[in-house]
Amino acid sequence: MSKGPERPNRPALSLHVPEPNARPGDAVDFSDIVIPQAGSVRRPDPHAPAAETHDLVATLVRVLDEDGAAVGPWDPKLDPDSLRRILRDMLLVRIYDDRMYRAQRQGKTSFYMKSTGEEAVAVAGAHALASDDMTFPTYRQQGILVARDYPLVTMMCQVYSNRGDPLAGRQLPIMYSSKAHGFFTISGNLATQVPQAVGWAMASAIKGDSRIAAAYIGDGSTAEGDFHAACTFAGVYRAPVILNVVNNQWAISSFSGIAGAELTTFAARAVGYGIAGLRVDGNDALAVYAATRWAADRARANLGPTLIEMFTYRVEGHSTSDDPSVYRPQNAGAEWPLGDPIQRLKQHLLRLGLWDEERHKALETELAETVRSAQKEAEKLGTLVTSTIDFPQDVRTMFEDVYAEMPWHIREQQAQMVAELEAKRK
Amino acid sequence: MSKGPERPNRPALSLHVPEPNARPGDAVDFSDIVIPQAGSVRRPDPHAPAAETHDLVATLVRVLDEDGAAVGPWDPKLDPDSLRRILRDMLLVRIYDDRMYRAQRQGKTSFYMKSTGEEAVAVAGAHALASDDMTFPTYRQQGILVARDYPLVTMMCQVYSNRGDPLAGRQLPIMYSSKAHGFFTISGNLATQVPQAVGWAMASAIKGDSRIAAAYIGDGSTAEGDFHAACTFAGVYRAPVILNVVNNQWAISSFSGIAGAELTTFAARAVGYGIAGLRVDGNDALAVYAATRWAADRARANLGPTLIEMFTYRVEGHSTSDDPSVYRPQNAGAEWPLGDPIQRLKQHLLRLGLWDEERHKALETELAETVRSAQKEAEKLGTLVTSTIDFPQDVRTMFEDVYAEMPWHIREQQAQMVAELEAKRK
Amino acid sequence: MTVMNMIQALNSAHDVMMARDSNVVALGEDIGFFGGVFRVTEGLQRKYGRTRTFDTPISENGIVATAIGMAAYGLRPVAEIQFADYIYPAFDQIVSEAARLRYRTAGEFTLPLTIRSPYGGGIFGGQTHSQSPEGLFAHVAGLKTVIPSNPYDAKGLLIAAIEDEDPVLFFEPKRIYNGPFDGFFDRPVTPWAKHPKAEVPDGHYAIPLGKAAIVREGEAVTILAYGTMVHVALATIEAEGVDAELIDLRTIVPVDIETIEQSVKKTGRCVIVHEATRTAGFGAELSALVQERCFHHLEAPVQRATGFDTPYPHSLEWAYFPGPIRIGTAIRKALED
Amino acid sequence: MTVMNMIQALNSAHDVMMARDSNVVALGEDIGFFGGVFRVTEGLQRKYGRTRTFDTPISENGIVATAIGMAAYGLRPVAEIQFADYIYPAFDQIVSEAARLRYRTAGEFTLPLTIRSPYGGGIFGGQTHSQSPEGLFAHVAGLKTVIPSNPYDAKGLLIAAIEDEDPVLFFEPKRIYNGPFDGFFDRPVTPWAKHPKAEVPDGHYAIPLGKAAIVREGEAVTILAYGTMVHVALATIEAEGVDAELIDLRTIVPVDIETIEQSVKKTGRCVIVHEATRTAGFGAELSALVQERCFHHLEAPVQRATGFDTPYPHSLEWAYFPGPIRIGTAIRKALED
Ligand SMILES: Cc1ncc(C[n+]2csc(CCOP(=O)(O)OP(=O)(O)O)c2C)c(N)n1
Ligand SMILES: Cc1ncc(C[n+]2csc(CCOP(=O)(O)OP(=O)(O)O)c2C)c(N)n1
Ligand SMILES: [Mg+2]
Ligand SMILES: [Mg+2]
Repeated sequence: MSKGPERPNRPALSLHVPEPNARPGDAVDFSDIVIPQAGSVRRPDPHAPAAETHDLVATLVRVLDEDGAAVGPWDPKLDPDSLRRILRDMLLVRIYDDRMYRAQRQGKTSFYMKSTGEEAVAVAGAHALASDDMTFPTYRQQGILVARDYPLVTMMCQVYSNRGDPLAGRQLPIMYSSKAHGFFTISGNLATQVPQAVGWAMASAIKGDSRIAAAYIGDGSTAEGDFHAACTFAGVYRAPVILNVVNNQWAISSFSGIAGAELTTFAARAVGYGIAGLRVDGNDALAVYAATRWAADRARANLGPTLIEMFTYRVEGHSTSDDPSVYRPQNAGAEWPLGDPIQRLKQHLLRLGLWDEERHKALETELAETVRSAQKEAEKLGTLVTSTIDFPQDVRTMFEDVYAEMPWHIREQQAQMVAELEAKRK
Repeated sequence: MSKGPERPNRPALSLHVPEPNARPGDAVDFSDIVIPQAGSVRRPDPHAPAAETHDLVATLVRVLDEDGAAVGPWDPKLDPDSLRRILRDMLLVRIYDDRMYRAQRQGKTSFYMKSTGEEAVAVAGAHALASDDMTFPTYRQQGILVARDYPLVTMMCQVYSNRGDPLAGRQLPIMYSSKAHGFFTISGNLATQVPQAVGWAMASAIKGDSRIAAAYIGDGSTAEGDFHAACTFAGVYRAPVILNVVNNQWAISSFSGIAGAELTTFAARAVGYGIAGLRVDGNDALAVYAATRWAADRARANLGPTLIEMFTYRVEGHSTSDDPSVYRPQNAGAEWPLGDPIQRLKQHLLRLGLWDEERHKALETELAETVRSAQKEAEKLGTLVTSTIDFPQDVRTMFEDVYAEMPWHIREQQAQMVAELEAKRK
Repeated sequence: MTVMNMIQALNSAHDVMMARDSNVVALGEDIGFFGGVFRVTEGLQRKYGRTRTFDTPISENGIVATAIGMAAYGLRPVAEIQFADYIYPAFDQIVSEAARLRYRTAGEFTLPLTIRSPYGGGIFGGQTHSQSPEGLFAHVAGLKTVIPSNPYDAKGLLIAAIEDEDPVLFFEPKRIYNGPFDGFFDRPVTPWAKHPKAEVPDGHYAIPLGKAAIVREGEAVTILAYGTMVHVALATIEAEGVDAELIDLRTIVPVDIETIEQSVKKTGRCVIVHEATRTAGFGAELSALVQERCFHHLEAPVQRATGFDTPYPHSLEWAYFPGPIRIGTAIRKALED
Repeated sequence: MTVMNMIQALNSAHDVMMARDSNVVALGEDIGFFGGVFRVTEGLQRKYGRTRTFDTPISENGIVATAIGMAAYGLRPVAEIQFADYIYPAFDQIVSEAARLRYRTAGEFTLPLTIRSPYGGGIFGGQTHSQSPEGLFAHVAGLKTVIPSNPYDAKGLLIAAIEDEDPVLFFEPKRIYNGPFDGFFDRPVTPWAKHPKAEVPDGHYAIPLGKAAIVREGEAVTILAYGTMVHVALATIEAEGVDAELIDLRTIVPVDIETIEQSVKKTGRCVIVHEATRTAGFGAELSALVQERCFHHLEAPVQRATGFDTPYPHSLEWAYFPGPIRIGTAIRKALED
């Protein structure tokens, strides 16, 4: 191998490996985060050519200002009930997350993932869609289920893999699925759902249906080939789909620079594919709502996909298996300059006189109670069993749904399993 | 499934499927091709931030004007010998292609692919690189081998899969490989070489080497996940690599609209990844040279990758297995408005008085003779045998190079094959 | 009844299903206006419109992923992968998604998805136009894998695959698209016209998945094959003059174990033939199944006649291809002792 | 000598090789500063710098593709795929590129590339953190596949893999990273400390690829296993009180046929154990090989004790896992008649 030195006229190359600006022990440093004034970003006509959105990929659509006022062209002007509903759903998600996180720590299940700080992305986004639009979420959009009134007890049963789990205990906790609620089955394989969402949207268009699709993907996962396929197909066929990149700036221990954030925004990918793109303050429920509605209107008008970067921050660990304090400063989440989505919407409601501290306290207590009683209900149906053979599910169910009809070899294996269990029971 | 009609308030969606503006029987229509004046596009400093190139992705870097004059900031100002060498190499590639195409038609091999009309991309690009820079080509960059003086006879032996084939007859014709000539083994699987080129470039940077890599990919192949991986990794690690998208506007029977060209240029992908991007008249050898050199200088300065769209046209069929007249107008190639790369460089040389028709004729005759005699040489070593067992290679070689050392099971199979052959010979 | 080659039969299967069910759509590289590099989808776009038969970007991953989304919506997509050698970029979507969707949702989402792809050698396509990847998919629970060997089966099996509620991989032996190939590459090729199985009904009919066909009854040895190899095996049987029973598996997962077991228990000997590389190929599973279930009937070791554990070399195609000599040798071994 | 668990042993293998050879680099998701989700690469970035151990974007395809480019340049990359369940996006680069590069260039380009990945169940990771895909790679000519079962072997085999001139898939049984697991999930887990194979030399040593280890000698039946299953099989042998010979394959391709043949010819009986789904798994190849080569010595059908042909269900993990009962049943069957 020839080295630089051998060619004095050609300098030696060196590899650049991105590194975050703060590691454990360092002070948190968000000084590089550029935050435009709320209300300062123009709102193009949803029917405008994609190119007219391309200056928006380098800024941030924001509605709620520092004082909680809704300002500028993106203000969705929601009615009081809608505002309170979104606040309530976000609060419920957070309380639910805390509860289930604790349940995992108590050994009631194997795994859990919170969406703390990212509640607005799922909740406000879901409320901006029609209830029958199809969502293709990641494991951090449990807020969609809450916004669509999916039963808490059933969510918990899934987390516990118990007798009430509609997925028969087959999926890892938080990998919910509900066709009835327009919530596509969550995959353990990152990014796969995004081109599937595009295909679903293409099918809706092929059939002359009016439902659109909304896909979600994390910043880190945008590196997968699936994301590229999704953007390519969505653009080529003008699929009625919203591609949400939830940029919470971390992928387990890797900061978003490893996914390309040192170079440009994730919203900028839209420019590369020639599709509409928006970059949104993901902790601003009203901005999330407005951008989602904008993209939905565009899709319904047959003008194709919109890529929306929801700029937010992963306040807690990646999952119950993760301890962020070993790779980033302790209190990073608390210092995130764009604040907390729940606090910000609450402040807005307070400012409008549509809310007060008492009602907030009361709501918190009520929701905590709702979650607590749901948990009781769910636990009546069992929690995850890991060290006995008193399985929550009948072992025979393990062999069902591999195919519509059970083929001979799986039937033989089912019989074998039943025999094993009898042997074990003796 | 709910259909549009059931929701009068929501319009029925419909799917957009791109379709070229002319099919067989229609008149060729290139009216939508926007061609900026040669010399009209500015040339940023190769050390400038990537963003300063992003207006260039929507135009065309052109040097040779309609009269064959080299104009504007991108003129590489090549000396007469270099100009004549590039002309000669392009001419040789074309004559070689014609010859090998005919050889396939004569049944001397199974398959062939021409690069007619695209010779400048490979030839001028190769001359703009250092001879030891590593190229990761597709099957349409045979011009790189010619530019790097790879023996014609050896190329032909590969096409014939004969005894002189350095690849032991294992690869489909035109899938050349030569480490010594910085020509990475061509893969039958599209796009795979592009992220490999990025990895090679990363390795060069890791080792403090000074060699850079240049990858090539077709317009259609940019849809593969490999292309996304290449752009992502190249950007993140600022790999010293040039990513050439050779947009000849067709992918077998699919026009570039199926790859996304209705929406934006392929060069625009650079904007999405935040890397440098250029869009170049691929039939203008001087523009190709200048853009390649610009990107090479940038890479050598550790400023990372450049994505270059080489805008050209596939004048002939995809391969010997293809008949373009069934999916596009007959004479499409001849009418391509950006002309023929050989004619254009010839015109430039004539204009400068560095060339004349006699010398051109003489060169054509000389190169035709070179190719003819090379073919004689090559055919002495055999042509592809398809219907006898007089294989060009010793069958035992079939089992070599699967691993560095032959494991027991392959050795057993080798013995079995030898026995089979003896049986067959009787 | 019309005499069809395999391409025409497969085209007819699409046509019949697209006419019967507006949810059937076809997608893939070059399959629209052009009708596919092997012309299997010729005329469908003209007949059913551009939104039901269309070209895709060159992304096998995107083809399968979007087809999964379409199937989850309620369509019955038929996706073409231009060559089986190019199915690997879609491998994750097939094995992690398509294969598991019904299971992980306890039946809430299902995938009536067919993935068609030409496979196998014999056309001097070199390493990347000749592969037989069926064994890889056989290992993945949730997938069915079908491989026809003649026009009649091709149409009936493809219709069954499209009507199936689960994802089906449908591999088409490209070497016999235009005529049966008996493995004697030095002899002239015969067209399908001369073959009884080229008589294909014009309308709808389905051949159930999971059912093998006994191509030739015999007492001396059982030969298990599928795709192109059915014809090569038959020619070898005749050349060797052995009273072999030849079984065309047609579906490899789920495999028709009854037919296999009955035959081997009758003959006491078994030869397995496939073109794919030998190690951990589907022939290994067949060998394991046969010896597990017929052990006490076996009079000789189950033999495998397969492709070698190397890539498919361009110039040595016929040395790689498991032709009459390799199969004949295996048969003779199976008949020894 | 130091007592190490498998994670420490694997980390030590990296350390030794990176110190010896500046061409050895490690890449993968979260492997840099963090040291990997299972901490196998902990401390390497600090010690060898960010350009020799670094995080990658979440693209398994990109990880393997760039590693191939690095290896073609002359480096010896060690790529981590965070879970074997996530190796499929890289499948094309592995089987179409890495496996064939030497062959298609007649040795001009070679790939000293190691792809490491934790595999297997036993940690309640559900369908997508529990898979055993080794059988898929065993079918692809040009790849070697290695699976260690203890710290000593893990280090020696990983060093051999990194030093190997060809691409090696190195699957690490994640269930036994921290301690051997005998399959009795209702008993307390034991740490590696108590296990003789936890005594690991601190320096360089290599265990040749393609060589199995006889874990326990016996006369009654031969048991073939690898990875976690070696420990489960051993515990079962003890529980059943049979005089079984237990062979830890360690490398599945190329497999150590001599050791297998010798043993089965001695015992006349054979049981194959793996966690992967049964159909067309590597057990099928082993079964086929054994009956092809030891047919006249076999006194009973070769048995397979494996995972079932379903995805790995979260809550029924222990029903899926091939534990002592399933293996015991197979052993008893093999000892019948
Ligand atoms: C294909 C695949 N590769 C790797 C993983 C392991 N993994 C699970 S989550 C995760 C990080 C994802 O980060 P991001 O996309 O930013 O989503 P976030 O967790 O931040 O919401 C990784 C690498 C996986 N689940 N699937
Ligand atoms: C992964 C893969 N998919 C499909 C093919 C079949 N195929 C060979 S060339 C080709 C078209 C490529 O078009 P483009 O990338 O524009 O390159 P061009 O032929 O125009 O130079 C296709 C689809 C392949 N070789 N590899
Ligand atoms: Mg993230
Ligand atoms: Mg092209």
